[in-house]
Amino acid sequence: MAKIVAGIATSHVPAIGVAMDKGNTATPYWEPLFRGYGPAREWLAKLKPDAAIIVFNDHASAFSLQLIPTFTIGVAERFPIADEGFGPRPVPEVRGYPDLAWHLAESLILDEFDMTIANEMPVDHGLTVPLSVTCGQPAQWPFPVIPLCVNVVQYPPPTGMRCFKLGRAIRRIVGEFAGDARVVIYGTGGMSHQLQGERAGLINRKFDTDFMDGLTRDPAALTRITHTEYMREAGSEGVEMVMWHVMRGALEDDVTEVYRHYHVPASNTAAGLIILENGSGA
Amino acid sequence: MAKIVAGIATSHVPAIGVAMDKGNTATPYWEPLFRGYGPAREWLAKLKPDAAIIVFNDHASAFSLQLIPTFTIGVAERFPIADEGFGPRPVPEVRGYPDLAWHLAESLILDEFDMTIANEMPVDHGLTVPLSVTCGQPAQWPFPVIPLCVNVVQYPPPTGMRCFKLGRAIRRIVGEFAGDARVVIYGTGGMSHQLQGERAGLINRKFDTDFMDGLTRDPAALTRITHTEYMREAGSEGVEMVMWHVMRGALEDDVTEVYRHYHVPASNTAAGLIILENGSGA
Amino acid sequence: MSTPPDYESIPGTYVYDARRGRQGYQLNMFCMSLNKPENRARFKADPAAYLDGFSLSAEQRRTVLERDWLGMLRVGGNIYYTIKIAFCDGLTFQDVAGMMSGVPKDVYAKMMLAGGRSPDGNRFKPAPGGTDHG
Amino acid sequence: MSTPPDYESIPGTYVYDARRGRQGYQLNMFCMSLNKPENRARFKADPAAYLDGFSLSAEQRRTVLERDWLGMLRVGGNIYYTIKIAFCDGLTFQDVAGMMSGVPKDVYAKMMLAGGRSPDGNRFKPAPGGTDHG
Ligand SMILES: [Fe+3]
Ligand SMILES: [Fe+3]
Repeated sequence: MAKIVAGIATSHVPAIGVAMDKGNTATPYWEPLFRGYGPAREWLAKLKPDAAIIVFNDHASAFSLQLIPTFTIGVAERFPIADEGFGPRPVPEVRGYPDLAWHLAESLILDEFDMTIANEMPVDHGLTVPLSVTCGQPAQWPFPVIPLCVNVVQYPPPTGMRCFKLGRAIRRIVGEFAGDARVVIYGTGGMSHQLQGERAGLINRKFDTDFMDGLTRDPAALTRITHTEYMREAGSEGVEMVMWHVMRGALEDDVTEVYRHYHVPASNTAAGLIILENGSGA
Repeated sequence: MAKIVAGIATSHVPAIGVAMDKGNTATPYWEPLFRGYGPAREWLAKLKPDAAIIVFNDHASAFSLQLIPTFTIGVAERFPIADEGFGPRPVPEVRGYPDLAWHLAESLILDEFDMTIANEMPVDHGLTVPLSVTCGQPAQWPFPVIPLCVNVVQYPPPTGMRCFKLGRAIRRIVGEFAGDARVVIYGTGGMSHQLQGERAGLINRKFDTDFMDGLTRDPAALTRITHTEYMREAGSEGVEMVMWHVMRGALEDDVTEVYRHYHVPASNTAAGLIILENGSGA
Repeated sequence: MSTPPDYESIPGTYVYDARRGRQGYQLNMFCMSLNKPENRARFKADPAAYLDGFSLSAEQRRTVLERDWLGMLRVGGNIYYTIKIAFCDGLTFQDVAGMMSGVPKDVYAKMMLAGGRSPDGNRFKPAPGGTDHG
Repeated sequence: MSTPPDYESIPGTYVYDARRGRQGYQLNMFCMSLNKPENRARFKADPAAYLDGFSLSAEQRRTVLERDWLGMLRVGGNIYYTIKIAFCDGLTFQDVAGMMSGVPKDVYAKMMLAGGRSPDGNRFKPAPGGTDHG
């Protein structure tokens, strides 16, 4: 049976992708951030997962306001890199995993998750920056990806609780999939950031730290954070953190934090990364 | 407070719309069907609802396989008539009801329904035929409409139980809406029909009759019908009947059947219509 | 994923599930393009040239050009999509249903007027694994 | 619907909710069109003519032509959309954030390097109805 073996959560700041694409990762501004990504890359290279589920949000790239799905699962063979307004990122196309993606789509719908199924979907920095951060700059991404896109652009996004329940269902459904694929799940977005308005630039280190602490110890408590609390405490775009709950829900109740990195600033954002493995550790 | 005052379920066979648009409703083939629609029109004209929620499915008109949402709610000011492949039906454009539609969209998502929000959506016979059947051929439709589109084209559609729960949530959320709008809800599609394959033309009068009986008496039992049972017993396209559960869920537990009409055939389909009012009757 | 879905036991029925969704995507997206009148005109004027704009398999292409309605379903066609080809030909759902079930138009029409195809004897494939208790 | 949503108490923040979704639809769909390089070229070449292709209000049009980033939010702009105008100008998210918060670029950059804007004092609007307990 297939299995979700670990989870990663990471911010997906577009400027991080630009820094990599332009070769600026060693500048004084970026070096401290990228230094912290090294251990995550080593961990992932050692884990060698067979596939990844990447929970992310689209930023007016694949979806416009014409049609705003809450949860979209990509079932295609490949996902092209989106042009978000300044040309597509120079990174490899993303290979899909239709067998598992369709299995998830079908089972989730029968399990009362009202998924949107995407047979075509360009993917933007929300998905590609986490790949870059954790895989570097290979000629091909090392594993196929199932994109799971969450609306956070039009209020309201799904609640943290709903996202957590989606993760729980994903855990079970992946476990029912024939074969022995070892799957890693990414939660992306966050941490605290506000891109808009007079309050732009808000960063709440304490909120972010408590959130990362809680993710291991008491994820159920975290699911009770309301949208207004995210926006008030962690900035209007900090609400992207709901996507981390999908990742956490897909892991076992007991997890071990194996790595954490937190750096301010990445452009307007507090960049966080955390790695969780199933089980309460050695 | 606004309120859902009654529910109608009706088949939405495209040929019924064509018969009306071409003025063929008095032919020997069509007369028995349309005779039965008369009392429904009179009932609705007397009810004079302020608005309608119409649960329907799109038939490769607004949505292609590129992106397949399970539940879509239309929040636009107006919905144009779709060209389904033979020109748009010559019926009035459908006026929307953005205030209530947005209220529903927002509350449903916070209530853990993973809605897709549509700011633009042409509507096809799935929505317009039920309007024609119940309103005739006015120059303008008599009330604004909230289109609620359910995927039944790509397997799997949402389960009957999920649809019933959606109806329950709609009932509560409409009741929280300021103002005193009296809303009617339509479930559309069905009854037994199979449009495809060597088994095309399947009609199961007993299944349809039992389904209509159960809708009043024991809707919870009906929600346990599986997709395979619908397809086996009522034809592959008979699975459209899941949409009737949304209507039933939006009514009170006790309802009275005030009218029923059933006729075979309308093209390949058993055409059914049922009207339910809240309360156990006089 | 390993055991066939239970709806596979229904005879003469092509459920548009994941497998067919993957197989038929291009074919159905071609059909979707026929929602636009200018595309219908181009398809009618030169079907083969119009189909060149889509990546159909040879067999998908054949079924479209030969109007093999049942064949289309077998290569991933979805009836809500393939019917748009029939609309181009001036055919109705009932015309196509008759052709798919392999009987003349008037025979099919009579069956419908007599109450439609009975579910009795049509619930399960006759093969091992299913018996009709209808 | 009758009581204002609780997030209205957050200062300097324009939550893209139903109200703004209705107000800003055309403005944001114009921004969406800038995902295509040919549209970016047309917009850069003649902004006013390009905007004629969209039904913006006079005030929405003004905010775009004058690059009034904060003004755009007040007439229904969504930052994920309006930033595409900034990309056309060669600006970054941080450039625009500085302009929206009304400080010079280097002042904003220094604030971010020093750990960002503190939530303390920035949780609630000072007006009646909210006090900052941060
Ligand atoms: Fe983001
Ligand atoms: Fe239908």
